[in-house]
Amino acid sequence: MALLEVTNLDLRFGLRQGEVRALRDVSFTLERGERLGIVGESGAGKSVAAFSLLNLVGKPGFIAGGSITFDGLELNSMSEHALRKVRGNRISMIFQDPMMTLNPVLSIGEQMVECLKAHRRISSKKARAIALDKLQQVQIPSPETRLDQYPHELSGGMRQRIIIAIALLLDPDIIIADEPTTALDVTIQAEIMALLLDLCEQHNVGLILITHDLGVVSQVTQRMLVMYAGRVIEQGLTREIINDPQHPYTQGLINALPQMATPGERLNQIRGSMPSLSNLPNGCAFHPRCDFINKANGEPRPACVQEVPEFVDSGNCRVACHMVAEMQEDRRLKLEEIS
Amino acid sequence: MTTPTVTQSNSQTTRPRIPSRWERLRDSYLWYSFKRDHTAQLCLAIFIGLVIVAFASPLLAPTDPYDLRQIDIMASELPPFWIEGADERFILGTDAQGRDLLSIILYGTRVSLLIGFGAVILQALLGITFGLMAGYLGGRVDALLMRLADIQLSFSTLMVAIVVGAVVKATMGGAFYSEYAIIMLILIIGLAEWPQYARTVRASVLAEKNKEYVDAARVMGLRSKRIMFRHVLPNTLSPIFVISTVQIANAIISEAALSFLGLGMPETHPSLGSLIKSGFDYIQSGSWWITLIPGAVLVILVLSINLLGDWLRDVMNPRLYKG
Amino acid sequence: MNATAMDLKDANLESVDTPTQNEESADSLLQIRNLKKRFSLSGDFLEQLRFKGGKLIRHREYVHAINGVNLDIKRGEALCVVGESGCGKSTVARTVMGLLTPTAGEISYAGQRIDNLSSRELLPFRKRMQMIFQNPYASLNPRMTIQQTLEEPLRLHHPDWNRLKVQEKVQEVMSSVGIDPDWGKRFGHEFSGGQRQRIAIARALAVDPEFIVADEPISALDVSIQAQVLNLLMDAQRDRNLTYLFITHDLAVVEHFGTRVAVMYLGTVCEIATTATLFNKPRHPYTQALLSAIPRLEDDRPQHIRLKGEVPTPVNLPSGCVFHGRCPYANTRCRQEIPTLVTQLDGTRVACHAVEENRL
Amino acid sequence: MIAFLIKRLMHAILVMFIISVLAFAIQDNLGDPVQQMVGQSVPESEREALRERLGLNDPFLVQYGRFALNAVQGDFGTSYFYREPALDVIARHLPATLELVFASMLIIVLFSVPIGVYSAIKPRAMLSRFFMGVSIVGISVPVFLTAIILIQIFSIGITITLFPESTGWGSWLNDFFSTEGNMPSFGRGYDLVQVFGHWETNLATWNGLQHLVLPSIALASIMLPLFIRLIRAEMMEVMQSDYVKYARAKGISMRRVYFVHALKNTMLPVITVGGVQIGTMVAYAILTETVFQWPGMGLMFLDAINRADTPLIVSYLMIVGVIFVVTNTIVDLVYGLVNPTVKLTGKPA
Repeated sequence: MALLEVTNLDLRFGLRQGEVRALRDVSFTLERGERLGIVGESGAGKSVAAFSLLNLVGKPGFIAGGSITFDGLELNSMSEHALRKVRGNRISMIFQDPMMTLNPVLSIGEQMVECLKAHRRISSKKARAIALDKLQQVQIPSPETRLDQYPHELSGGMRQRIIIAIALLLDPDIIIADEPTTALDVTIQAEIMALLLDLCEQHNVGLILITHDLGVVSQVTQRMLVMYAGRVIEQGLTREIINDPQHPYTQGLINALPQMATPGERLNQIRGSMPSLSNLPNGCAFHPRCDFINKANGEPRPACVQEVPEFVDSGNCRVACHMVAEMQEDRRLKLEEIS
Repeated sequence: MTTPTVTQSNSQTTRPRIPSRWERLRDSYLWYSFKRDHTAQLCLAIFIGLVIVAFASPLLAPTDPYDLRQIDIMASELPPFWIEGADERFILGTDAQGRDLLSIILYGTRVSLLIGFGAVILQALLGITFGLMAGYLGGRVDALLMRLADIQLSFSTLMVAIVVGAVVKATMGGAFYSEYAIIMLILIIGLAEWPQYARTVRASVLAEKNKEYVDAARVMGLRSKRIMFRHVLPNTLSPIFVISTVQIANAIISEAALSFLGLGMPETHPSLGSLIKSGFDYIQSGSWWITLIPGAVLVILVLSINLLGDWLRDVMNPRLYKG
Repeated sequence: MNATAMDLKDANLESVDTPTQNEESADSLLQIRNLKKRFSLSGDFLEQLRFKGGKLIRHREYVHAINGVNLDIKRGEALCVVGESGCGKSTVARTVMGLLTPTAGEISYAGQRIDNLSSRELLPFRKRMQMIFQNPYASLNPRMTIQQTLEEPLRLHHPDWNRLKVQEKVQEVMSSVGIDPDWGKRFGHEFSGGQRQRIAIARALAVDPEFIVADEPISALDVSIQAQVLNLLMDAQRDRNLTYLFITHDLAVVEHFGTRVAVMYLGTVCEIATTATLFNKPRHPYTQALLSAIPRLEDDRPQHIRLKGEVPTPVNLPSGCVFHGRCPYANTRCRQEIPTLVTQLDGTRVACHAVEENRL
Repeated sequence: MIAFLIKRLMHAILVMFIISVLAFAIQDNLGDPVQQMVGQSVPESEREALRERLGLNDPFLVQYGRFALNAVQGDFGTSYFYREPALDVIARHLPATLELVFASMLIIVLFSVPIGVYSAIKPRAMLSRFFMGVSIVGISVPVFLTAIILIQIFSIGITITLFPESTGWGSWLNDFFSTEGNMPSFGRGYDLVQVFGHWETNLATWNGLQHLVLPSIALASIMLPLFIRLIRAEMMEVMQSDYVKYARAKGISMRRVYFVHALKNTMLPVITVGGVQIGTMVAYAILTETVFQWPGMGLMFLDAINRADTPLIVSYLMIVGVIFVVTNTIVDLVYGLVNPTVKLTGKPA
């Protein structure tokens, strides 16, 4: 039994215009100490997926179905009070923008100590000592003075280090990191990512990394999910997916990276843009943009237009696409041609 | 979050239909939310109803309260129809001078509305001009205008209006003041409340000025006057629109307050405020209707405007009075 | 052709003050000489007052956004300026376009100084230089239709054109960026981010410019859309023979798109090289760190060069080399003396004492 | 800190300068002091001599300088009506107004924070909707009308005969909705306690407190809904912020999220707006005092206007100016203390 098991998660937003389904049939697992990447473009539902694990999606969002099992606990049906004992304690989070995450009117120390005191019966003095130790672990220069500083006195990179320190305060089982480095500069990004990776390995903490950056995912995670329009469309070992993506969308995403093309030449682009969740096409949500169906014979398959694809094993990944068999056939033919 | 975007696929085959202005309004969120919000509909109906009735008061009112010949002093302080001792000629009773309360309320509402609208137009003219100047020119003009506005606001607009009203009345004499009371009140309330507009306009000009479409217009080589009026001003309209509703309500209340203090409309040409004031003297003798019925009309008028303003603010969602 | 090129070269030689700036030759379209820009942080007089040592003094603080930048952009190339936030790359772009007035220095376009022109004198240059902005959601006026947005520059710069001709041009430019001209009556908010950026590009292309400043044009877009827009920019460059000044923080894009790269740090250029050279053989320690920090698909573990500390604020600039606080090779000279750009054998220009002294 | 105070001082001097110029201009234009002093019968030549002696023929600036110099020394002239120094008259009326304003500020603070916070946390609850409905009505009823309604209900009393008196429940309902009306609604009452000097207080006796009830409720009636709505709006915005979401993700109790993380950030803009509203309170105090014949500064000011008592008008304006400047400075100081991102030396955000 995996440490975290999400099955058929269904999340909706009750908007004035009607219900919008932000997540459909999202299922994945996470083993103890494993690092999982969730990749997708904006609007794919990857952040919502992360927040829904701890039931932190604000109104009008609500979980309409599915289950989230964490170490034998059913998080989905838990009371808010019981869930609070998991939040920040056994599963902690790192948010995207360190400039907005820390409360501007509370000192760093206060924000760290309150977290410890919420979960442990502990003296303020002891809590401060633990906080100091964690600040040292995240390699913040002069940690003692930081405790009494306010967030606005620190740079973005420093704040994200503090947020990592808070995430580690109670030695959690899982850290959910939602685009933890997107708001930071390139050189700081690399440092923060390396730090997070080191600490996760050192303490055997599981990591769910939400990101749009395939490079980051490939460097940090062992397994990954690719999301598109609220669904998982491909999942498997990171290395396998990066090297040999099966879903046409994943292929397009990887091929669109500038480093996949010869400098100066045109990039391999995907046509069109992601549909809005309130107005999804029937069948496979990707079919209007899918190059493979059009390459086949101009007209998309009836299955692609009508039915939502089921997951099938393909190569070393699991992929939700009607065309997998054809694509593999196609590829085999090409390989034969070459050889 | 879910703006419908134009999909490009198949755009060659199906010619897109261009929606007309009316269709745009019909499809707009404004219209959509108005259709669903019964409070807003009711308030708009009440407001428009009151405006029409008030401005048609010479046609609708049973008597002309300004005409002294029609007033019978013997018929003073008659109660409204549902109370014993009422006279059927006067549905809502009469005031202390024997004027028909219904007629005088209709005329009074007209006066209140006239001053409210007039004052807001004046405020808007002053406030938008100064706000645009401050926001767009920046520097010393901005510092000077905004410091002035801040000082005036910290004294509260009503305080300024009372002081100015008092001083003007004292210098010009009561008779002169009464004669030109409507114009005086428009001027006083207009001058007292322009900073609200100026601050709102300045804040949204500053917000818009930093957006990239303004930079794009500058890069294009457009002159700053054109950028100001063609690009920036249209985008500051929705907050102006929203505060205008609030300001009309405020202006009507301010007028009522000034009249109540005796710095507004004279009792011969009363507004709702002066009606309440004149009735207040008789409340201890049990004639509550002279003061409370005009009061109720005032509250209904202001409340419907305020609710409309609330609804507009929710729909247009501009960040007011900030930054 | 040759003769005029020679003349221009002579003219340039005269206007250049320091010998290190001579390398750039006559084919440069845009020249930036010793450009400086600072912003005041201190507000008005009352806010500048400080109480120090028992005396009331006037204290002014500045953000030193750019400190003496020299760049030459050659006709037909795509010069990429990369750097982290606060390094002044956007300020360079905005100063070139006249959105900001430089504190010091000169900018010349095709041999003529443009930084001191009035807006009326600048008008003919506006037609030749255009700009694309970062945020596609803010760069279109929400109250104007696409048609109106695209017509505006045409009407301004071609007052002699009739309605029909303007409309034809709008249609042409819309098709060229892949937007159906029939959508012209729509407003900006009815389009997706990628489509909006296309429209913004169309607006820049409408007046047939020869030089385009693109300030992070794809960083607000999704990966799959980034490729579309980047392709569009490259197509436009090929078809219209455009010159780009391309501002970005994304080195992967630079490697693909740029002819030459200038790396900026804290308001100064620390290295300029052709793209291939820079990516094969980064010289400046900062460039090396920056390159190693790009997350790549290939390798498993990040083997990046770790820099000490954080980027200092441009308010109180470090003495000497601005990078010395984070540089692993810094010595006393680096802390005291500001390095200048020195040309290497392969034409790369690096501002680093360590490179100069062959310590690196 | 010192620089902040110096800055505030310069600001205050600027404000007081503007007010004093205005006030002086009023004094200069309102009525003829010579006429006030000597009456109609004195010949023109003597009046002229008196004018010359009083310096009324000096240039405007010289006269203003004299006026300002006297004002700084606390001499605002002598009230025509009371025939005593204007400042003394004001000092006698000031406590009444201050007590009224403080009583209603107490009501506002005590009610606006819990109600505003509650309706922000539970925006859909029936009770919050009720509060929001009442508050928009409250904003729409002018202060003087609230005061009149309060007088009608609690001082005069209302007799309801809507339900059939013959039936038991009818008479019970009639009694229930009818009010006796024994609350005092006129002045400050009879047994005021003298604290020191001119300071007489309402707060020491039951009768005094009773007199304070209706006026302070009336004065609070327009500000209270304003603050409830402001606190609610700010709080709801803060609740949407990342740091509140993050605080929840840390697993700390909701009570702490609401009252430590959210409320502290909510109160920052409320403090700023509150500072501005103190001016409005003084203006509304004039209205309230008029209705209840409360012998405070507002009523005194109105009487002074009706009697063309220029020195009193002028000194009222100057004193109100001082009050505004002082309260605004205090508000800025409090804001700086609550908000760590504002250093009092720098520019206030």
